[in-house]
Amino acid sequence: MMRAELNSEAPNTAADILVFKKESRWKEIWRRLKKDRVAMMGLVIICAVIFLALAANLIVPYSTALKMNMKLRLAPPSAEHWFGCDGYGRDLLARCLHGSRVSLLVGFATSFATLLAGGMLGALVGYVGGKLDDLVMRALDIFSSIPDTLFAMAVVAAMGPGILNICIAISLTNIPGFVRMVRSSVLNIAEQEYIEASRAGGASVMHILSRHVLPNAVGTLIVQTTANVASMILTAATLSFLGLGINPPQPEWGALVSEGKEFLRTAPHLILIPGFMICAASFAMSVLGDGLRDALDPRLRT
Amino acid sequence: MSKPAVPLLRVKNLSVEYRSDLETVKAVNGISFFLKKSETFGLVGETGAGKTTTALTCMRLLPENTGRVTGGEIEFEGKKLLNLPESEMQKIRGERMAMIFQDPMTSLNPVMPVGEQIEEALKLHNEDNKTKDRIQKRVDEVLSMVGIPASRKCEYPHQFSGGMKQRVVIAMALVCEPALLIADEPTTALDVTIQAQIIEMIRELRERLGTAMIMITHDLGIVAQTCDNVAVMYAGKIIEMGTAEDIYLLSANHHPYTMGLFGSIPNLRTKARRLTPIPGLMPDPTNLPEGCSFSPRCFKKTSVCDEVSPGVYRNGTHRISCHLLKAENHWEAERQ
Amino acid sequence: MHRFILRRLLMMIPIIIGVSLLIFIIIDLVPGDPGSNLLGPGARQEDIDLMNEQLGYNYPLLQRYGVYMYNAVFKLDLGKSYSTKKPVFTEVVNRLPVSLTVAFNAIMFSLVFGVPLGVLSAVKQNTLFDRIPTGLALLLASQPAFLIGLVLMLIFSLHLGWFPVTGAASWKSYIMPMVALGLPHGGRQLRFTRSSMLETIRQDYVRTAKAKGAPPRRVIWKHAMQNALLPVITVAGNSFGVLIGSAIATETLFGLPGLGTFVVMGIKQKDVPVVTGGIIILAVIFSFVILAVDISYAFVDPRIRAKYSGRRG
Amino acid sequence: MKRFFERAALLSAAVVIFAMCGRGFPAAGADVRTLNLSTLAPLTTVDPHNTTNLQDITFLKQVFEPLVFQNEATGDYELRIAEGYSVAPDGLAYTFNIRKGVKFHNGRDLKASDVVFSLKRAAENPKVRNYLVTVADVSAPDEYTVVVKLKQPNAAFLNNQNMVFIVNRAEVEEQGEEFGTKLTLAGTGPYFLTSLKHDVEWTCDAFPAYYRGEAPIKKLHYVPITDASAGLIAFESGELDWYIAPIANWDALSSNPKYKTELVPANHISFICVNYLKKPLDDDNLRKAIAYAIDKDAMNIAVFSGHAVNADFLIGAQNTGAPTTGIVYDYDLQKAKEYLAKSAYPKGTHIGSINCSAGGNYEKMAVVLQANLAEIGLTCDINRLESATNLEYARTQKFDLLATGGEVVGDFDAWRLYCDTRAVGAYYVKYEGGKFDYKKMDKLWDDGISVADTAKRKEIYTELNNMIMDTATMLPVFHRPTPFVWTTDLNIPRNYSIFPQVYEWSWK
Repeated sequence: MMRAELNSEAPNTAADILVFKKESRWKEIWRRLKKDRVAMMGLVIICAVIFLALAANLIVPYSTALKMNMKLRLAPPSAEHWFGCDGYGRDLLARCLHGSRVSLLVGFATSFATLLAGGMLGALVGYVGGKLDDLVMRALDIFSSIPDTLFAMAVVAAMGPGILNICIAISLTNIPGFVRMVRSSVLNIAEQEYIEASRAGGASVMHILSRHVLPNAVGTLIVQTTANVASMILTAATLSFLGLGINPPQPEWGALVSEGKEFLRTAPHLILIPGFMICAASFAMSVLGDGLRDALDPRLRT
Repeated sequence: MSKPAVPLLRVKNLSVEYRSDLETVKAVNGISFFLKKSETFGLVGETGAGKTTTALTCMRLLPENTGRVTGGEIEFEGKKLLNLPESEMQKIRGERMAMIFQDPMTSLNPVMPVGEQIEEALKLHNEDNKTKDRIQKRVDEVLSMVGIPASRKCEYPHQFSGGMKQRVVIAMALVCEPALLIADEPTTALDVTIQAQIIEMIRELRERLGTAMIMITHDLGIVAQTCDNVAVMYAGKIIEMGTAEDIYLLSANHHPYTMGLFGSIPNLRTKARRLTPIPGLMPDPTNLPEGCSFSPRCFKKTSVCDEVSPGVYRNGTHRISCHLLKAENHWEAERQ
Repeated sequence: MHRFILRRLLMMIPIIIGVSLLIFIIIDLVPGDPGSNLLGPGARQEDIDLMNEQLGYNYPLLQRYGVYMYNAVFKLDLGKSYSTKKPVFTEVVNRLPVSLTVAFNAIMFSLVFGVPLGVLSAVKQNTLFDRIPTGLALLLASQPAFLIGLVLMLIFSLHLGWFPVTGAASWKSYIMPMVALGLPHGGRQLRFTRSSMLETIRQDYVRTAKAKGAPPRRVIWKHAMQNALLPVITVAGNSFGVLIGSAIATETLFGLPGLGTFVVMGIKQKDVPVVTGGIIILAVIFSFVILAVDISYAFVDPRIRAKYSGRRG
Repeated sequence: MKRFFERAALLSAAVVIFAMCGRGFPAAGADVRTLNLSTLAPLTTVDPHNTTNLQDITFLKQVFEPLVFQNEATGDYELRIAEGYSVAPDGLAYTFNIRKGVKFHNGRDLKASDVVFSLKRAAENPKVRNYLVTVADVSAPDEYTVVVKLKQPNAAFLNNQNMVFIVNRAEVEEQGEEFGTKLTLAGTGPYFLTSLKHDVEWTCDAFPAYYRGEAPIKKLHYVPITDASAGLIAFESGELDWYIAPIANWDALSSNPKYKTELVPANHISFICVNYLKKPLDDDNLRKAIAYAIDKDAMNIAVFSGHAVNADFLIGAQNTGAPTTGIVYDYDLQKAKEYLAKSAYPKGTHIGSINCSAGGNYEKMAVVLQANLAEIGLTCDINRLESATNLEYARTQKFDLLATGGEVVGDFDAWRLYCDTRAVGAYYVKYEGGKFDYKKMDKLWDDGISVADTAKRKEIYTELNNMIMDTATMLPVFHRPTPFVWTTDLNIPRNYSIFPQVYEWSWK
């Protein structure tokens, strides 16, 4: 906080920092983030989860996650099956590991899709404004006034199950909010003097958007996207619980939880372990998002 | 300048740091000054010289998580402020010692009518149980004193212009008739024409109410208009101090920094000058240079400047901390 | 202010038209037809055709939409449910109190524990008073509501016998849904309050208040809180609006006849009037809630009040 | 402005409080114990002619009665509103003598005109007219006689009457369009409705003027509980007196002395359909390989913890015309591999996907089936669909394999709706125009329904069953169990697999 005050006569617009300190800015952010122990914990957890998801095949082959053995049905955790076995006698550890792939894929893919679509649309309408802005925002009002879950259910019911359709449904429900957020931060940036200067210098809309507006909104975008991953993992799990998941026998965390629900009282590990996975992943992404926000906005740091 | 038995405010060897998990900023490095009743003391320097930190330390309003007093003491009306419990400090703030902040745009609560904000100070320090009517009357009084019609007291800050807001802030500070008023760059954020009005008003009110004042500014014109004594701060230290006449007297000895500040025409009668820029930047407060902290920018620098902290040259009320002048003794020691 | 409200009310018209058309199209894309759906496996084609004819489903999409909107606008008739033959409007009105109560209680509950804890953790930033509530909040916010609900049921219904599991029969039935929904939302609320509060307590006017000699309690609850309230209201209002229609898992678990489950059943059975009517009403309520949130800004913040009363408003 | 806000806040608070207090607990009589029951879904309607929904009928059976009632457990016909009946020698006319002194809940006397009205009304509703599809004409020669004329002989006619309820003409006409959506007293059953909130709760009292005598249990209270876990907790905490428990908790419940339990095999069959019109499933040997690869035991364990009864034939033995001998596919990997070797795909192949409705027993069946088929080298995907979509795809033959099932009640003829070759609507497997001898199948269906003699019918249906089994297109898996639990205070002489007869129950 003092730094900003002390250097208030130094170049301080975001553009200047970007132009002159592009590299050091990211280094600075990383340095701040490293100091945040909670955020680093989140980063470590999420990296571990991603690693496990990527290396799932090396740890346990996918066929283990599908191998049924009715004798082991609902077996509690043991030395042989660390997480126990599910209602078909399949190894829960293998299912959790391979399930992380789909869950993370859905979480990251939808966040990325939202980022791309929402970010571009938001930047465009925020910068161009006028009729286009009005039109797009009214259209988005339509989407956002329909409850998310119901909308996603209707879309999946119409398009059928499958990872792609679920990703589309989840992204669709999240884009309006994202567009709004990007739009307002772009509106803020667009008022800055250096944008005026650039515009006066005859730069094109696309040039200003891509060179000045978006790079400066990038902090907000990163923070929001990180937080989005957490909420999308949860949304996917909820949809899966409501019966809109991916097709079996492909494991997925939300599906594992909803499969385990039936056995909550007879074999609670079936719901608790994947539930914990979801919780840990979304927890990690949330604290990482919080940490990034703090690191990107030095005023909030102490 | 005769030394009173008990000064109103006495700052002794004060050092303040800002600590974050990444770095330590040495904002104030052992400054001492005192202030007697009804006196106006000017604190001049560039942004980042430690003026505001000094003021906030006097109010004990340093940011809790980061700001830390590492040495020295502050005595106000005979009380050692730095050891006072927070509840005692609350009684002093607003009642005995008030502050006007730099930016009137942000220093008023946007969701409270201005009258209520002024009233709050009165209510918080209502030891003699003034009635509601009495309090309202006082609010009206103080508002008209700063030139705002009392009828506007139900309006919100956003309905006022910048200058008017600063008047409200001043009214809020003066409503309890404090013994000391700290004005932290009260006009920096305002238009030039408004600046003059506000300064004029502050001067008038101070004279009328007999309040002592610390005027923090980087505008030497304002100092010339309002202050009895002036201290020039650089990198958390006072490098020159004396009466207004001492500082503004062209023929007297000056610290090279002060000379730089005045440029070539340090003239008491010329108003509304901004500081002429001195080449270079203030040293990084996380990493202050050895010796005189001004030496990297000094145009009269000698080899000793980089190694030893300068002592204090003394001439009557005028004190300068520079190697160019023969130091009588060390600054701090002298002021004991 | 009145003009602002009027303008916002007028803006609802295109939203309703858009929402209804969108939903009409999406539901039409769901494979199958209501007739075969209602009659189930083993029905004869002629019966299915007859059923569809009786339901008025045998016309093209746009014609059906036109008729539907005509009735909705001019007769306030949202059609009859294909499966129960009951007027959708009455059904929705009957279920609305349940959904409103559940959502309102949950949001109130989330505010009651989220806001004070959020303020506490902001004021005591980076201490245990901050870390424990924030950690707890994140933990709660990442729990699916049904899991909390089931655990609550096991504890409070089965073992303690304090609350009934089922029905919307008395206030007791609303306690566990309130907690099951309120806990995750309270977690979210806590985080928002905390960050909003962190932002606010660094503002100059908070320092001004301290400089006046105001005690910390007053500084926080009077000066900072009132300003930090805006994002808190926004989040609470938004969640309330959303919750009315999407507390599906909770409604299912606790057997509460709410709007969410109503629409979900409609989607599953391709009950076009139920889905369209239900979602239109939910969208209208949502718009009203958002309007109410915007109006409540005006009470918290005089600047916004001024903006609404201004010429543009 | 501020005042407006305050008022609005007060008003909304009042609304919420009203909403919370508006519903009181049902007033239970101090001396009469209320029987608390639940259904798995809200009541869609109380119009018995407008629903075939199992949950609705389960309840409506307590309020409305048919002419004759077929006891699920024994298969015998019991007389209800009809005091007696006679069948014309050609089987084309049924004459029912209507019981005298039967009163509707609204106090009116039941007359033959009510019966005629009810049958005609039912025949107009697409939902239930299946049961009356062979009826040509209904008439009432006098106040207590009803004659039903049929277009063709129908051995399952009486069985179908099970689902055709008699309502009071006057009341139905009074209520008009609203009949079914509000409280009605148009029934004659042992209980009459006293309150009705379709989605929340509904209550009944014993009908004092019931012609078989007033029911021992005087008050019923129903709540819909969609979630089975919640329902079980409700039962265990005493909110329900009787419940069909989730099978996963069966072991804990059946060993608990606090409850009485009974596991009754349901009159329901789960089966797997194979679409022989699609490649590579048009290969007869491949289909037989599939049939032998199905591990019914594993499915049984995965889906019903092993409590289901494996099915060899298309219909349970307790039903009329059920075969007891014939082609049976038992799990036999060796045979499966042999058939596969004989097929055009000896090394296995991808056979498309298994359709199933999402999140239920059929999905579990599909999961096990997929693993079973993988054992012999046949790969497939699973397509979990919303039930509506699933049905539509079944009806339009958009599936390769389909895991499904249905209540097949009373008579082998019930199967006809699923695979009658002439049915031009919803069925699972379409034989008409296909490579099998569908004409012969048609004839057998017709013969089966027009012959009255049970032994003869069984013969015909055994042949039909064999024909269908030989195509290996509809593969029976098991009859699901119904796990009943009830409090020890309750005396239940017999649990029926589908429709409980609360009239027979009493408090201890």
